[in-house]
Amino acid sequence: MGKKNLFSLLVLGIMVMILPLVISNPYYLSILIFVGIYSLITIGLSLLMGYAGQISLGQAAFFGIGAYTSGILSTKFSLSPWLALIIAIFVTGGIAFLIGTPALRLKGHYLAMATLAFGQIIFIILNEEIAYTGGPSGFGQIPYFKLGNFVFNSDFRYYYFVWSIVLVVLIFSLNLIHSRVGRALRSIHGSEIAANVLGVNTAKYKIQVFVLSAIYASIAGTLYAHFVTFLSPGTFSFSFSIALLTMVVIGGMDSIWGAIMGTALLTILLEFLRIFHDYDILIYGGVLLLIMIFLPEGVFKGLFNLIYKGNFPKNRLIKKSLESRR
Amino acid sequence: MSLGNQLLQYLFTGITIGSIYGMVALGFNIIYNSTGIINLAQGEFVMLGGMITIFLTTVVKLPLFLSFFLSVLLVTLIGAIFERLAIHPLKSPSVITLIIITIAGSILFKGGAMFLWGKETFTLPSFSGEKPIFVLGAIILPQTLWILGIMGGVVLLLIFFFSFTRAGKAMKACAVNRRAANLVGINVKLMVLFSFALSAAIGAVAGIIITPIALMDYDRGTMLAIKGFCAAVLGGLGSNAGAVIAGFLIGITESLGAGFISSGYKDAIALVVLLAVLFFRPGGILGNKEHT
Amino acid sequence: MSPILEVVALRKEFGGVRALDGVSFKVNQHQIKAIIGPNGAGKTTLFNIISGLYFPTSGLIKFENREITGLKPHLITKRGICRTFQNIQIFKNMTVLENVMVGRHCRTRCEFLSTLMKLKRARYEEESILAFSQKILSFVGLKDRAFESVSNLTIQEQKLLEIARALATEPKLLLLDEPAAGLSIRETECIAELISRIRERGITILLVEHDMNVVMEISDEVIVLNSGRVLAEGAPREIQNNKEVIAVYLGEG
Amino acid sequence: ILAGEDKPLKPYKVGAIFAITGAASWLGEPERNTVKMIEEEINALGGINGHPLKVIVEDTVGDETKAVMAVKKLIEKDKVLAIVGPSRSGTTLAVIPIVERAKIPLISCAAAEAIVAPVKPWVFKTPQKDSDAVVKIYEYMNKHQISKVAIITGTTGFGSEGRKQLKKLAPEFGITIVADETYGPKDTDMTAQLTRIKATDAQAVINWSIVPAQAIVVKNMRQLGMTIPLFQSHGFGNIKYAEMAGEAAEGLIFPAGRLLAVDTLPETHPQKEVLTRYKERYESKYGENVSTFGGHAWDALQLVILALRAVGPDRERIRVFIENVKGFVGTGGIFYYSPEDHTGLNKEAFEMLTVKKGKFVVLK
Amino acid sequence: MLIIRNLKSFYGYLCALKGVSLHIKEGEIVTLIGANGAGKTTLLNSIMGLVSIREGEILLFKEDITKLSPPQIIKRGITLVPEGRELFAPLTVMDNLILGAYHRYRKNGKARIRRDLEVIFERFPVLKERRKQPAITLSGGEQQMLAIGRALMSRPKILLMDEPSTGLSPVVRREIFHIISELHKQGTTILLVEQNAKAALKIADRGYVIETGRIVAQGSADDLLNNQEVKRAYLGKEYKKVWE
Ligand SMILES: Nc1ncnc2c1ncn2[C@@H]1O[C@H](COP(=O)(O)OP(=O)(O)OP(=O)(O)O)[C@@H](O)[C@H]1O
Ligand SMILES: Nc1ncnc2c1ncn2[C@@H]1O[C@H](COP(=O)(O)OP(=O)(O)OP(=O)(O)O)[C@@H](O)[C@H]1O
Ligand SMILES: [Mg+2]
Ligand SMILES: [Mg+2]
Repeated sequence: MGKKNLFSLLVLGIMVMILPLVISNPYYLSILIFVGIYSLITIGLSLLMGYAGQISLGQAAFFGIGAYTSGILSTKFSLSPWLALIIAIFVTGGIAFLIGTPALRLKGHYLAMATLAFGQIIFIILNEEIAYTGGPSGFGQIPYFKLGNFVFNSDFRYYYFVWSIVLVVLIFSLNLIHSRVGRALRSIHGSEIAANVLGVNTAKYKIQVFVLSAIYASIAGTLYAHFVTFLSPGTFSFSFSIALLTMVVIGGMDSIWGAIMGTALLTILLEFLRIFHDYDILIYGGVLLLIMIFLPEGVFKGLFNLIYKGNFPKNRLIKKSLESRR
Repeated sequence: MSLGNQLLQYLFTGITIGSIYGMVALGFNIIYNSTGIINLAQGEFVMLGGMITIFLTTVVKLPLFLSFFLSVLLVTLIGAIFERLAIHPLKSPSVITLIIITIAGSILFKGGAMFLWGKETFTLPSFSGEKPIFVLGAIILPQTLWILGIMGGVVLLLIFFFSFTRAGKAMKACAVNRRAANLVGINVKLMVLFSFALSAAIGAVAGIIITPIALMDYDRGTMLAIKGFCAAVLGGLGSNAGAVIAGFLIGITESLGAGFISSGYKDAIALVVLLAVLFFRPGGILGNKEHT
Repeated sequence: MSPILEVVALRKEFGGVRALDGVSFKVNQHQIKAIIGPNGAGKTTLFNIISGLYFPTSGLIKFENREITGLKPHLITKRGICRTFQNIQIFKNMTVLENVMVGRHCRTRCEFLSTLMKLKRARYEEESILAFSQKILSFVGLKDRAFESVSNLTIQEQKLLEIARALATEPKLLLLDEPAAGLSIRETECIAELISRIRERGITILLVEHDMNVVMEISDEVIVLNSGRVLAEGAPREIQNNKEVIAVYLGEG
Repeated sequence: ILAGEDKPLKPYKVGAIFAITGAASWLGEPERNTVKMIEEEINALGGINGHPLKVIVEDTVGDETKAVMAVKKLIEKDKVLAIVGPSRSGTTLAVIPIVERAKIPLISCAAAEAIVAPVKPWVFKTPQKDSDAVVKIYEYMNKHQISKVAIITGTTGFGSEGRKQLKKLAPEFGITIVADETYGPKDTDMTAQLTRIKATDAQAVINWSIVPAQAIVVKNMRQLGMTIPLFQSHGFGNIKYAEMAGEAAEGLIFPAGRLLAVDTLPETHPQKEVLTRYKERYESKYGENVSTFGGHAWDALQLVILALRAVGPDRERIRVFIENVKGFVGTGGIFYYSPEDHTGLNKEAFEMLTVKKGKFVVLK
Repeated sequence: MLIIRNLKSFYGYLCALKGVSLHIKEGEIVTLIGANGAGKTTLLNSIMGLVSIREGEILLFKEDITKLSPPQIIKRGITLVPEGRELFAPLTVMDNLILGAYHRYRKNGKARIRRDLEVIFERFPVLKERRKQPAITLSGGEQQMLAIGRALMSRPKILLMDEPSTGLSPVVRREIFHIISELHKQGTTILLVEQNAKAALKIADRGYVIETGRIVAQGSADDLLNNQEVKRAYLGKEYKKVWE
């Protein structure tokens, strides 16, 4: 991790710490909680898409598997949410491994289709297995997380809980991308054949990062389940997968920071658009369109480019070295 | 009802549903063939086709025949305008950027339709009556025959266009390598415009002919798009014959699944079949393997 | 000297096209062996099979007396064979240095968990990767471009980068597919000189090249392929004067 | 002149969350229209005890997460006194923990029994119970010697709750379910399921769903030449569905509130006046047919207004007031709430209706 | 025929051409010599309208074509054999060639194009053999032949060739130079970029030397061949002249 990332982490950490003191309204806090939960998924998705170059249209399903597994275990089998969290991670990871092994041999749109199909199948199972999932009407009364006598039942407490997990996951992920494994992932994106010939077991890494992103989504799912305390399949539909994808792309695919920014932007935008009532859908679509037309590399890079007038810091460096060469 | 009759009925039902999927898939293919992207607003073109025709027949009170053509024309225009405003201005867009743009487009179309026509579900009268035709104890609707006929025509035209005409090949060339297409004198931007218009037109036709069977509302596009995408991919992206075959395959699997296994899991059964096919033929039924 | 690589009766068919039709040869340790032949003779296909990208229709390949036929590419690299590509395949989404660092992948071990948590081991390893890669970059002469994005490289530099990246895997046998294609005479000289220097480090080289100046200057032995068969094999001088080779490949000067 | 005199009193804020857009918008739209209409009328008449009524409407898009956010906003930002809605059972169940914790009265417009069973102090609902609708149908079947039925239900919250009740209550009425089929809310053809039903010896079909796709079942059944009677749920309560099904809808039977057949109701019926008034105002204001769903919102908001008028802006007292409402005449029926019953209606709220010449009429 | 004045081209912020002026007369072969990254490809791409031009103008028969799009430029008779081949990878060899003549159909009709196709197949018999194979499955050299063939299919008045002999075997390379001089005889004007500067200068009438985006020398081919500077920088040390 470079200095820049450390600095950004520090800024984010401090912001996370003091935000609730500035805006203590639980409504706003819960928006930020959702930003945190979704960020977990989009960080994973950005590793998968931006770094390893593999698309997934089924991420909502892993989110759902995580949520339902821990929800069901803690409600119907009275397991501690902590234990449920761990089991959910293993269940989701296992399923991701099973589906990823054949699916990741596919490329491009075919992979997109396979993950979409998987997502739909999970969605249908959530709807049909009424005995466990409550079917389309869902089930509630999921317990809160507890540490001794300390119950995470207020927005204030849950906010810090969620965001500390986000920060940990973020640090992990930053470590990962600046490592041997991270480079291997990016090399797959660059040229799968070349990566293979240079000794990268591409099949293995594709599956591993797929599983990792699924696990992130699973953690997010568990956090969701024990926050909202009610689950029904609608939350985990195809359109949510698409929304996640949009967040990642809007933020800027090839940056984890972008993923968080995109998530925050879209989640907050959607809440903010409430004031426009029915028009929100038009405005949302319009904003999305404009961002993509004018900042096709995502807001993260796009804003930098605007500020530095087309000289993204990295490019400036290059320019300097070019000029010295000439 | 004997098992044989039932089986036949499931088959007919499958063909009816499948032809709808196939029709949507054709629209996907056209834009894919010229840009290499999946236009996620394709479902909305279908929806617009249906809704505009409903509007023209019930509010403006035009005859069905006239409404049909007028609405195809309008949707074609919408497709072209969408391309001009949202796709055209981009300098060197990446595939994923384009896909998100089509998502944004689909949200806008959906929102627009909601404002224009509200949230209710509408229908159209069947083109030639609703009296079912009995074949060996199973029924088939006259509207299904319309769908099959029109789809057959469209597929033949498309196959002819893409395999045998120069413009068709040029369109494919644009998706393969924009730069090279430019270099041999193909006006890529025009081709892309044309492909959006064409696929909007085909989407609209699909929307109009399925409305009497499937009903139509502003929110119908997404589901149709997913099913159409399934068919397009299963058939092998870019292959029109493949799209139709895959559409039927999915439709028939769904209806057999509903008939013999479980109606709740019918979609899942079809999707499992789809996955199985993809895992064994990574390029779809009629697609050639993506070369590296 | 014992052969480091042995290819026995290798055949490869694509549908109806027979790209390789019973090719056998040996490569000795520390040799530079050149493979020449008309376009479409099967040279690249041969490389693709040795490096594990294609599966041969029949025949076998032995490396250091162990069979490697049909092994996955990354395992073959681990054994000590690496290659460059005729159509340059660099990672466009990375800097020059990072490209080379990927090459260290097969000689390092830290996996997901240790890198995720940035254990001490991972940090050590990362430093060693960095040091080694920089060494390689200065060896090929790209040191001062280490932090640039690869899209700013000229074709020559891209070719050097590919070689550097392959060297980072510490190969015993290096396969070079047309390293001088698209280079000017001057640059070709540089590459030729680089190849000799690589050999001096004790690395065996199998070279496909159409530039006869290079081939004749630096190679110890030449094999000529023609429509998937070995047409001739021998010292450069002999090949130069071989009637058949002149007819199908060199042409009358 | 006193300065404060024409300054209006502080408005009473009431929240409303409906699925105004999204897949369930045919529920949320009339509900929203209805509460907006009531707000206007009440304020035109001088408000509640001089306080203007402010209804803050939020859209859930039929989605649980959005519903949770909307409720939080209403409670924490807008500080409303009570909430009417949500439209769907799922979203209602999702927001219950929040209103229970925040101690805000919630009067849901969704049908599922799970909302009020077990009773939660702060949660009420206005639609009739699913089980009462099932009872109504089964009683009718008993009367007409139908004992073998096929059920076909939609895979939404409403459909699957209905399916649960249909299966649960069948033995009580000596009814066997010989086929149990489902369909998705966006399905385009149900002949496969119906073919399977046709192959059984079912004497009637019950189609339980709330989405427009239920009209396709009606059509497909007639196309397949099935002549056994078709029963629908109270989710059929929108004349549009009958229009979509066209001729095929003739003669089908379903339980519903009296709103849909108000014209055929005798003058003496206690609900007649309320129903006529609501129907006329709604239809003249919005130019579209009333549906029972808008009626649920009417009942919910009127209850809150009644409470506000009686006890003023105090959440706990509003709750207690509603819990003790007796004989409130609404569009859905005459409500009798109690601490044990937060639905307030029983099966008498239903009439059996049928479709005759494209119109809903009370079945005699 | 083609006049370029003070051309400046950019890749984003990077100025790749810093004011290039040159001209080509009808029926000439002009060659462009320069080190890697000097801007040769950029110049050819700028002529074709593939690179954004910031300043300067390109005149073809006195018509300003600076702002035209590639298809419009091709219609005016300029074609490029691009660096890196730029084939339509999954399309067949046949389709690639037919698309090469894309803009001529309306003018020339199918029969003419059929005939041209035969001419190409005669020149490169491998392509005929492989005509139903997807371009991506060709060997490197075969692909290069296809790229040249595709360009020839458009029957250009001015042919821009960017390193046409890359990756070709010595025999075929000689064939390419043969084709170039043949085209020349038929009246085609050619702008040739070749790494093998000596070979290029041998068939060219005139040459330009380009260095980091600027023209630094120009003259007749013979002059340049004998210019000490050029010799030292681009023609390399004297290889034993066995292979040339
Ligand atoms: N995937 C494939 N499918 C079909 N044919 C192929 C495939 N790959 C290669 N070929 C054919 O095999 C033959 C050998 O190709 P190869 O690339 O090995 O030639 P090469 O000797 O490297 O030629 P060059 O010097 O031009 O690079 C060619 O004729 C080519 O058309
Ligand atoms: N797409 C691009 N983006 C950014 N810079 C580029 C791009 N293409 C070329 N350049 C830069 O422009 C300059 C000129 O490149 P150009 O390709 O025109 O050189 P060339 O003379 O054709 O070299 P070569 O002999 O390698 O083909 C180089 O410094 C190169 O790095
Ligand atoms: Mg080769
Ligand atoms: Mg060049």
